[in-house]
Amino acid sequence: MHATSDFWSQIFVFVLATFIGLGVIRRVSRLLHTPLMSLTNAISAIAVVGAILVAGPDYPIPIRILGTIAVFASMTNIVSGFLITERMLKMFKSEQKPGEGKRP
Amino acid sequence: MHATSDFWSQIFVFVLATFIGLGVIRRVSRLLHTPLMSLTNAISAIAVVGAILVAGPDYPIPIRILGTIAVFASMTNIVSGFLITERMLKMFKSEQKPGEGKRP
Amino acid sequence: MSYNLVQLAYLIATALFVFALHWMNTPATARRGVYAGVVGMALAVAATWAEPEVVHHLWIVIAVVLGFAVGVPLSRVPLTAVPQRTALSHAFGGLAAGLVGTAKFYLWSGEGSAELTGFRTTAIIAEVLLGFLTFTGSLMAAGKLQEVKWIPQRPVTYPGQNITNMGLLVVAAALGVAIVLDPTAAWAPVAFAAVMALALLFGVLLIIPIGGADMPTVIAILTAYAGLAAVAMGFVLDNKLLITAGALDGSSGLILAIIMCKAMNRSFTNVLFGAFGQVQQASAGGEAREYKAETVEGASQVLEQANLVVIVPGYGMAVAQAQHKVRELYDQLKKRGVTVKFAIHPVAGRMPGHMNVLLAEADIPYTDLVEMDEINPDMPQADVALVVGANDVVNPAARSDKSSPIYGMPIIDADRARTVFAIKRSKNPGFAGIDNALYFSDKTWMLFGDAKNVIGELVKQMSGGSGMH
Amino acid sequence: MSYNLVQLAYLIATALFVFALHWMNTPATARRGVYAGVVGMALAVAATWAEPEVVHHLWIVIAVVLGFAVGVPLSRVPLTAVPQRTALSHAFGGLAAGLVGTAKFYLWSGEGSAELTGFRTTAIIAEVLLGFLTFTGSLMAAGKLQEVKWIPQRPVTYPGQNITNMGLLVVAAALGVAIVLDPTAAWAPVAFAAVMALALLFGVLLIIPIGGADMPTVIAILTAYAGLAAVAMGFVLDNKLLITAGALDGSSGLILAIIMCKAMNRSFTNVLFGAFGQVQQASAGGEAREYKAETVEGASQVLEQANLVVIVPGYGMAVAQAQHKVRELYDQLKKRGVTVKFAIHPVAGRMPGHMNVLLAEADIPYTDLVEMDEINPDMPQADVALVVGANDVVNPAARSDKSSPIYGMPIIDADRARTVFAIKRSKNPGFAGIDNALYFSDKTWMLFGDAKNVIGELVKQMSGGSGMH
Ligand SMILES: NC(=O)c1ccc[n+]([C@@H]2O[C@H](COP(=O)([O-])OP(=O)(O)OC[C@H]3O[C@@H](n4cnc5c(N)ncnc54)[C@H](OP(=O)(O)O)[C@@H]3O)[C@@H](O)[C@H]2O)c1
Ligand SMILES: NC(=O)c1ccc[n+]([C@@H]2O[C@H](COP(=O)([O-])OP(=O)(O)OC[C@H]3O[C@@H](n4cnc5c(N)ncnc54)[C@H](OP(=O)(O)O)[C@@H]3O)[C@@H](O)[C@H]2O)c1
Repeated sequence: MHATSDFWSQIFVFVLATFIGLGVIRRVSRLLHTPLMSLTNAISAIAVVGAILVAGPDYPIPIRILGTIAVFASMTNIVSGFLITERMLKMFKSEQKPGEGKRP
Repeated sequence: MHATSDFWSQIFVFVLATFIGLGVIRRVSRLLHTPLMSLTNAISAIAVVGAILVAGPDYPIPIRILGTIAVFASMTNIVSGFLITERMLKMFKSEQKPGEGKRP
Repeated sequence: MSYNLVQLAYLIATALFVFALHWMNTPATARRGVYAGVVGMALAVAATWAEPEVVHHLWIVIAVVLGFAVGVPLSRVPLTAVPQRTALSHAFGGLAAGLVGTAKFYLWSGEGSAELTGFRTTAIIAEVLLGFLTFTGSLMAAGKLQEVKWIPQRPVTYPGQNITNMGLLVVAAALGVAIVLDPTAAWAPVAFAAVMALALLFGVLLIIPIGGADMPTVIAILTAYAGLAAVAMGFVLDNKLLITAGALDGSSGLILAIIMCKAMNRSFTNVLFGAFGQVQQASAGGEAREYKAETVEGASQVLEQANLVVIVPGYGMAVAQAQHKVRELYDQLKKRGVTVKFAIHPVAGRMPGHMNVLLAEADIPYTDLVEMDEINPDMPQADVALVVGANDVVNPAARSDKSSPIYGMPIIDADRARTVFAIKRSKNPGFAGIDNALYFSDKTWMLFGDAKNVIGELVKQMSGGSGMH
Repeated sequence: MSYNLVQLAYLIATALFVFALHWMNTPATARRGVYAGVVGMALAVAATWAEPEVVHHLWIVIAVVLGFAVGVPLSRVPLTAVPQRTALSHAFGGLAAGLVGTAKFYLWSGEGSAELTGFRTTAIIAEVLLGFLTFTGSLMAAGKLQEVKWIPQRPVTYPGQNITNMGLLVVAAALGVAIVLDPTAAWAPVAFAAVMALALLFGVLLIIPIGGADMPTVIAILTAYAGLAAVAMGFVLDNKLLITAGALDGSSGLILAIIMCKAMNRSFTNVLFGAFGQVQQASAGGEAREYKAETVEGASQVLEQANLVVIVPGYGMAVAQAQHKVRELYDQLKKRGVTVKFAIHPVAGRMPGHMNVLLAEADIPYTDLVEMDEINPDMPQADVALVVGANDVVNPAARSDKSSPIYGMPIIDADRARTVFAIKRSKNPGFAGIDNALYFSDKTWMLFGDAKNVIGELVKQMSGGSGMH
């Protein structure tokens, strides 16, 4: 029962999050689709959370090795993802004041 | 623990739903703010679900009376809310084909 | 298994509700939105009713039937009564939430059961507080809007009012905390009853100091409360559908309230505690300056000559129920090849979208209803601005006069049109209770009288006129 | 209690991620979005790391340090390599998801524990399948984009290919079901290993038949897979942050893929199973019609006389790295009071937003980058359309020629400008591998050569010219 109740909370969270995702992404400026790709890239590296929970606890060595590799992989994505996004966005300049720079 | 885990699922659902609400409502056409009020009105009558779960089971009479009144109250909102929204929306006509009728 | 089926139904209902609101973003899809809402609601009710623990059906059936019996007539009210109806149904909503919360509490505390976890109890208290204050508060609001005699229209204020109200709330909260700490104590049921009473009382006191014309904003805020009550119920029953639907309504109320406050250039606190309506007395009788009245004949000629006529409807059009006459005028002018646009101010009238619904009722295509920000740039090209019972929303003081209570509120620039005709019955001010410089400008001509009659006259003139040549 | 703190941190991180993506809706707020993302991520990592059960820190520290060591250089790649980088990091993401899933499975099945509920096991299988196929698939994609020699650029197809792939998938799924039914069986670990192997293999086979130029779309789809893998992990670990973040990425990948397919007027299935790239050989050498070449001198004169010049950049500009020269040209023309706009096609180049980033790199204000739908109405007013290494996105066949493989794909109406200058190196076709009628129209003049050189010449001409008078 606990499992099922959990299960449905998770489904709800998933569905709602998807709604948000679709709503938000559809409104991302076309100018920024390349940075968007690298940003979502970094965010999806949230898998690091799971990785830490496998690498950290007192589990058999082989398990922890898998986890550690996963931490490394995710960490790489986090670092490179955010850095390159920032790098690309720095390049976008408008002649107007940033405030007005709205071109959906 | 179960309680807390439930608790947090519920908080997540609440926060995500609020995000969706803010995103969606902000984009409702100003033309339709009056119908919007009556529609949300009908939707918030979802409380009927809770009311049924109090009026229906084998509970002491006084409890069930409270529930029944609640069912009646919510039912009124559902019926009048949807009907009046529909009635108002029927009045909105465009000279273009509906398809084009987009004026955010 | 049945549990899973119910959850699935709830999930689908949730999605349908989201779509329902999403489809309201354009009139083209709005009706689909209503249907989505209906289906979602039907699904939710069916799924819940089918729950095994629901064994007694008779009472529910009766309640449902009664619900239809009351709901159907309630949906037939004239459009001018829509704000009251909304307030009334908030009252019902609050009541339902409050009752369910109460029932659950006495049920569980009766069993002295472990069901009353700290979290659950907190949620119940919140549900009951929000529910019952929404109940009485909305009733008061409905009364004020309906202008029921024994509910004072004017804001009732007395020194230390806000302190008293806050005090009440604090007491209620304190009691609530006590109950949460020991929900099965002997005194808990009594304390709970006290909380209910305080909530009911607080709802009344919250509304009393607010002027009748501020009710629309209050109603929006009450929508938010009703939504939150549903959320709380969702927490109590661990029901995600309730939580989501409640959150959707909550945000809707919040956003509408914000829009209204922005458009009135006022803050929440100012609306809730400012007793704005007072201003109405304060500066009601501003020294009467010179009005230039115009005859219907003259006006109709000018209108016929015009290329672009912008009609600015306001609360007065609603009061006079003049929208159908306006439609006739619109037709007459169109016949003469005059371009006619309607300039819709976000808070024209007494509820958001008020003017749109009225004009839609009169079959005016919504493609001719232009929002303030879109029409203002074109105002200088307008040959005539015809102000139909609008006042504050065309008051230039909002742009210029720092001392004015509506200073900073965005307005429709009727004063930038070449000629202005203003229809109103008297020299009385509008909702904000202040004089309107527009009426005294030399390009403005007043057409005194009830909007419906005046426009009727105009139409007669024109149809007569068009009959001749 | 600590549990609550962690959950709170996760909740805040979730909100921050939503805002991060929300703020990407305009360049003005986009960078704030990145910071929000960083903070959210830091919060999530810190909260998790602080969990009591995390007792071994050394390895994690090392992994993190290595992550920085590899991540920083990876973020310095030239902009033309961005697609590869994205693919590569999808590979990492998929790997991480796959490994965590594997670890969890062997951990729990080792304990023969009740943790492996049907739901959990299903989620693990999904996670591992998606994770590992994303891993190899993305590696293949990265290889094709990087044009690694031992990975065939051209789509590799053989009869019954799709059947084989589907077959593999079915087998994997069947094994998965078996495992779900009896997760602690003796054979389960073996079966699980088989599933992993099949997933890895499937990833390769999935990409092989897809042409190198279709990779951007594939990458978007792989984003969606990576997101779903994270969601599955969230289900396994009952972690709502993972579920939300995963869902956000999933929808992002989905929407980008849809946009690209729409803009290429192709369907998902066509991209995934159509082996589109083949067309490249098919009609590569269309019978060569008459090109009219123009000299740099002539072109520069015409450009100087123009009032409105619309530059249409394409993949060629990226290949030639010509954006900085383009910037100089832009300055030269501006100096002469010529209005210069850039017409950006949604799929110009090889990834969404490709042209925007390149031009932004060259400091061209994004306010001069105009989207296809906005610029097309103005094209007839353009005196010159300067096509810089664009081909398919300006191919009129998409409008007129029903037989053309790109028929129906929306294009930039360069052919409606008064004069067209087209810069390309040869008579070879573009990505779609078809001839372009635009080049043969009598208003079009070719400037053959590498975009960077040609534009460099133009600039020299002008600066020289401007030097004289
Ligand atoms: N829309 C909302 O959501 C909302 C919410 C809260 C507050 N408000 C406030 O309500 C006001 C709305 O502005 P408004 O310009 O639409 O209305 P208004 O400022 O209240 O003015 C209404 C005008 O109509 C005239 N009038 C009344 N009955 C009439 C009749 N039968 N025939 C002809 N004229 C008639 C009145 O003058 P006479 O009495 O001389 O005829 C008055 O000048 C704003 O101040 C706004 O802030 C709106
Ligand atoms: N953007 C995306 O997300 C995306 C994704 C998948 C597919 N695609 C596809 O990619 C294509 C993009 O269209 P496009 O017009 O941008 O590019 P294109 O159609 O691929 O044409 C590129 C042109 O640039 C020329 N070129 C190449 N290198 C050059 C150089 N160094 N100097 C000058 N010219 C050079 C080529 O001609 P020469 O070889 O004769 O020089 C070719 O005509 C579309 O078909 C689109 O469907 C785009």
